[in-house]
Amino acid sequence: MILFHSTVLQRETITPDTFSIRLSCPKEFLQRFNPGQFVMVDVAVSSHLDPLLKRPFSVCRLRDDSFELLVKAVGRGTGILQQVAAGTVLSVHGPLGNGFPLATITGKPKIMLVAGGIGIAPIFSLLNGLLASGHPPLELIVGARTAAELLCTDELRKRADQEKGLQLSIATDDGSVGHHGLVTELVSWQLKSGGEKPVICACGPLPMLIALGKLAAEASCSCYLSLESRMACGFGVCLGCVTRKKTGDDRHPWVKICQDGPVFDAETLRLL
Amino acid sequence: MILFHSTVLQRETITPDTFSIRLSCPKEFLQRFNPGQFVMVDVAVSSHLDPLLKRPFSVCRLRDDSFELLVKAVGRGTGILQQVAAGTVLSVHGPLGNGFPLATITGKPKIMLVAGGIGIAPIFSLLNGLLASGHPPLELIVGARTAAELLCTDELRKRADQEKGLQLSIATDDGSVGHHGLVTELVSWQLKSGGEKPVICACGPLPMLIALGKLAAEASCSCYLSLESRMACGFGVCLGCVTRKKTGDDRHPWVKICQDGPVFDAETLRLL
Amino acid sequence: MIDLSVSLAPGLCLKNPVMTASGTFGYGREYEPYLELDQLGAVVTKGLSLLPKAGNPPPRIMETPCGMLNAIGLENIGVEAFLRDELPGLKAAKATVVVNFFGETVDEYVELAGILDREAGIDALEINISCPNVKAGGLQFGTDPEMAAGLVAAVRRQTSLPLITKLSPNVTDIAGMAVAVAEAGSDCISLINTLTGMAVDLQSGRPVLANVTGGLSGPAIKPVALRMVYQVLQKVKIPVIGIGGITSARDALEFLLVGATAVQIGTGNFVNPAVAAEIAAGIEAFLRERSISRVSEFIGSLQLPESC
Amino acid sequence: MIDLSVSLAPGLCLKNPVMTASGTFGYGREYEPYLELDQLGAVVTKGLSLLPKAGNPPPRIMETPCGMLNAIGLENIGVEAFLRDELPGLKAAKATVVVNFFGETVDEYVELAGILDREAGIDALEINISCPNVKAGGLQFGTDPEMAAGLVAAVRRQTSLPLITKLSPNVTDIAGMAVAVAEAGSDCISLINTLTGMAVDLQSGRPVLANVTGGLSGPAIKPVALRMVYQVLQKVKIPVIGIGGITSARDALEFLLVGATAVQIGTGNFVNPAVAAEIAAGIEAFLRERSISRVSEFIGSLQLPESC
Ligand SMILES: Cc1cc2nc3c(=O)[nH]c(=O)nc-3n(C[C@H](O)[C@H](O)[C@H](O)COP(=O)(O)OP(=O)(O)OC[C@H]3O[C@@H](n4cnc5c(N)ncnc54)[C@H](O)[C@@H]3O)c2cc1C
Ligand SMILES: Cc1cc2nc3c(=O)[nH]c(=O)nc-3n(C[C@H](O)[C@H](O)[C@H](O)COP(=O)(O)OP(=O)(O)OC[C@H]3O[C@@H](n4cnc5c(N)ncnc54)[C@H](O)[C@@H]3O)c2cc1C
Ligand SMILES: Cc1cc2nc3c(=O)[nH]c(=O)nc-3n(C[C@H](O)[C@H](O)[C@H](O)COP(=O)(O)O)c2cc1C
Ligand SMILES: Cc1cc2nc3c(=O)[nH]c(=O)nc-3n(C[C@H](O)[C@H](O)[C@H](O)COP(=O)(O)O)c2cc1C
Ligand code: FES
Ligand code: FES
Repeated sequence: MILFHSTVLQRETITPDTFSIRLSCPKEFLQRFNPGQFVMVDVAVSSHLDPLLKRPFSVCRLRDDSFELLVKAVGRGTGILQQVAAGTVLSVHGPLGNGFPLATITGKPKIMLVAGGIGIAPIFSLLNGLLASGHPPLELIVGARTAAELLCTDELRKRADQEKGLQLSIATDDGSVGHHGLVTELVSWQLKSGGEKPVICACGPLPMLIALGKLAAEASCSCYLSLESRMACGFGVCLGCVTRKKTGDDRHPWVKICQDGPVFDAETLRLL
Repeated sequence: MILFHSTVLQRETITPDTFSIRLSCPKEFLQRFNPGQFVMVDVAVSSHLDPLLKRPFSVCRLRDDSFELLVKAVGRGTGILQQVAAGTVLSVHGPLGNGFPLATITGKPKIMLVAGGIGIAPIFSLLNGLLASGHPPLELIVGARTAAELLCTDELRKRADQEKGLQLSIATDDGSVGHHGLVTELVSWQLKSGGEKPVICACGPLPMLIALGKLAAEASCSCYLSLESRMACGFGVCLGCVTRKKTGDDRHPWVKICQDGPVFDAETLRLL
Repeated sequence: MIDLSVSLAPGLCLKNPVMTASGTFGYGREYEPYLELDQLGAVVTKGLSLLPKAGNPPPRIMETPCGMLNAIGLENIGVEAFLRDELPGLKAAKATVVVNFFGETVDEYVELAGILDREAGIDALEINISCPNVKAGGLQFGTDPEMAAGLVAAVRRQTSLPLITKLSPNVTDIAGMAVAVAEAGSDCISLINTLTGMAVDLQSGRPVLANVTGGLSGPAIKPVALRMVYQVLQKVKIPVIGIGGITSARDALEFLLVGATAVQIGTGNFVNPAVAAEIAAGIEAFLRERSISRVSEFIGSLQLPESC
Repeated sequence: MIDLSVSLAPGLCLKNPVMTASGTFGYGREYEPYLELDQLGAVVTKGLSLLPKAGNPPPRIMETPCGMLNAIGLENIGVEAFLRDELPGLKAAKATVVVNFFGETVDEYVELAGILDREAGIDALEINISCPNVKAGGLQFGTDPEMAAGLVAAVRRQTSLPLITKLSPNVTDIAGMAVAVAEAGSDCISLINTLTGMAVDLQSGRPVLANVTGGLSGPAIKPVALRMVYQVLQKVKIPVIGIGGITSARDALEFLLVGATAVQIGTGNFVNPAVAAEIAAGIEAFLRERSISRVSEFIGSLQLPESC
């Protein structure tokens, strides 16, 4: 994890409330990066002291001398980023957290990647990581509330067309594209359809992750979930981002999402 | 005084630490404006809550649908303005304060305008106001620490060349241009040189204004000074910007710079 | 139509819960270029004393992170000038008028309350107890529950106007202060006044404020204000007015959610002189979106975790 | 060379006045990727208790205007794990180590002080008195001068290590608290701990923090912290450590100007993990620019207006 000043190289609107942002970084950052890791980004440009805290974002894609975030504008910090001009310099801290356990995952006979909404960001970086190295068959299931909110689907479709071992399924809550319903329904059907037991890697809204954890447990699949939490530090020192682990005792009940995660084996957590 | 959202139309660097900024405004603003008045400008762009308070700036020049400020970057707020991109929308409140008493001034046989450093801003708007209407002979005396910090001199020289009734003198602390010394020395000589008694209108650092007030009193000239103060509201409600008046009593010792000023007859104040 | 009205005391019903905070709204009419005074729940005047007061020498204000310090020192035109020069205009504008006032002794408070009580067009009194009691050696009325209760009781006897007591946050036990003034007969409690703070100037090596310390206000103090409103509401049954760092309808709604019957907008008025009216409109829009037909249904609807 | 060293107690000399604040710097070594621990005046550890403590359930933090609320609830690994797993690394890094600690009863504090006293490599203790005293019905040690003095005196008897007492700002009379703990034998006072605050979520209609209230820190509280340091220094002669909202060398210098012998950086470490070292360097640069050869000459050089 390194601290660096990063220049906003590009910002592109994707939907009215999502955008991508490309940030310069040192080579060292790219070398250290593991899919599923995140960065803390300063949103208090121009010496404003407010908003005070950096914001956590999963890295969506690496470039030669930069990386990309996919951001949904939900509040003040993300709203400021949505307006930020190319050339602006932001302070960045990362890569942070553990990322997905690549070695473990690629050892499985099949991988199922599941993304809900903006949760596509770390899944996209994981997909690229897997495609760049050898990988078992990949099942990619993405969902959103409606067609307009689906992110990166053009690109994902292109990948799925090019890459034999990659199959893409889409779900929307309103049925405007793909399956009319939840991604978890697609996952559930896949798991019940038999065949190789996949390892599941997922990111998305908490209810989706909880449901996936249950499905995986029932099907005895391994399942890695990328979690979110408000964060003050992002590197394990504020103790602000804890969640309950399954095997904890009264004196040690927590894991830290920023440091022990954000990716967890679903089995190790007590999410509800 | 009106509240409006204003678009930054242009920002131009003048010296490393001064810049001009052109801000859009409604017609009503231009109609109401009186030279010497100021605006309060929000520097907390992009929904930042910090810096919290608007900043006061004299209007330097009116345009067709906009006005210009001349700003010296001295701290956080002015530093943010120095970076602001064209197209940014800022909240503006104005025109505020009294401005120079044009009718009184133009009734005098001679007008002496004195500006120190960034104090040129309201003096420039007063000059333009006077040139646009009828006016007695004008003496313009501007000063700065060094040649590089003299503001608007090219433009002022051009005006002085074009306009018969306008004479320009320059002073720099280091003698790099014009008189080697203080503007107050030039003023003092002029006052001693006899001739018509001028009315003095001045803006600049407080020590300069205090000295001018004394010179004017000695020479029995009227003298109008544009003062500064930290301001929270700019329109008379916070009571944060008071200064002592000459004739005040223990229960009513103050005038408000934002509302009773920023331009005061030097005789009415107790500045030291 | 959404019913925004709230009742702060018998005989004190506001058309909406948005008031202005004393000392940040002048005597009221200064804001007429920006909003209609009768669109506000109430206008609270600059704190008045018996005689005009000069306040502290400048510098009096300083910006701080998300806030400001002020050491105005309670400068005001005095009750006589207020009644003569300001009150008629407020009445003409149909404003609901709350007069904030203070003294340096209990007697001064009582005398002032008596004068104000006789005056038509004043809808309520807000008693500022964050003032040094000169007879008690400069100790603030507002930091000692017994002193505060004594003061409120004395004023209470003097006036039948609805009485709001404004609490200082610079105390260990805000709920204890609230209980004391409620028992002494205050109809309503408003909080918070400013937190005492200080700023220094590295350049000059001096305090920024001539008075050395000043009162901190603005968004910076909102979390403290919310907490104190919450704590006070655990202990008293009378209505509470939330004050501190409100600059948006969302901020105001947070105080209402916690249980404040109304709010006061202070420093926010300086940054945007139209903000109080905008906040009233924003509260209405929020309730409409949620299909809540009366603001009183929303007030105090905070759901606490089970363990609390 | 500029002499940045300051003395906080007999036997506690820091190489510069920049310390880290408890609970914001982990156990110290987490920051080794960003700075050299021995470049800091001292590292103050997360508050330790006798046994490991789980703290509060999440959500535990919330950003506020220019600040943050935390309700971590004093989660820590316990003294045993600290001595075994963390202290050796801090010693190896040549850090000056201040251990922050707390208990729920005087006995717990005393027992812990005894354990820490026996350990080599600990340079000082910082006693956090902003904790509920379970025996006194949950009243905070830190809000009652007598309770605080009793606690400090009991701990003082147990250890010969330099003893810093960390004060809570949630009191009416901070100077009174300072006098009480100074008389009880504290070598030094640090302040301020967090101001109690609260945040609510309009969306859910609930408090943001599972614990409902939390501690406010960050730039928002700097004016309150500066004022309290100032007030305490009017009343006590022992060294004071300034804490609250420091994110730059200028902030730190403001506390030194007022008279703090050292400062602690808290929330600022989260935003920029290298900030403590940058502040130490910035203080040095400032003094060099002013041709001040010792930081001790600058400390307390505030010039007050004549009337004070
Ligand atoms: C490890 C990690 C990776 C993330 N990756 C991405 C990403 O790739 N793209 C992306 O758009 N977002 C991502 N997020 C979420 C992102 O951090 C938050 O949306 C952002 O911090 C909100 O900041 P704000 O100032 O706009 O919102 P605020 O104004 O602070 O809050 C607005 C709303 O957002 C909610 N919120 C705020 N912070 C969080 C949070 N950390 N987690 C969940 N809800 C929150 C609040 O409840 C509130 O409703 C990630 C979060 C984590 C922890
Ligand atoms: C009526 C009026 C008209 C003005 N016109 C102009 C103008 O045309 N052009 C221009 O560049 N400036 C003008 N100023 C000054 C300008 O308002 C301040 O420089 C500005 O507010 C500083 O903001 P900041 O955030 O950059 O500084 P801060 O970070 O707040 O402070 C930085 C430094 O500036 C000083 N300072 C801050 N505010 C003021 C103030 N109001 N007056 C004097 N010193 C201050 C502080 O002491 C400090 O040393 C005017 C001020 C007033 C009251
Ligand atoms: C400049 C200024 C002057 C004030 N004067 C008074 C006053 O005269 N009487 C009073 O009770 N409170 C006074 N206050 C306190 C405010 O009414 C309010 O309680 C405080 O500012 C917190 O609210 P805010 O954060 O919205 O500003 C004053 C505040 C400011 C900023
Ligand atoms: C997340 C967090 C945890 C803290 N934990 C402790 C603690 O364990 N013991 C303690 O004495 N103070 C603790 N504090 C208070 C800080 O040490 C410090 O006094 C306070 O944050 C004010 O400083 P700041 O504004 O620089 O953050 C904590 C503060 C924060 C933000
Ligand atoms: S965000 Fe600070 S410990 Fe995880
Ligand atoms: S700046 Fe508020 S009264 Fe002048």
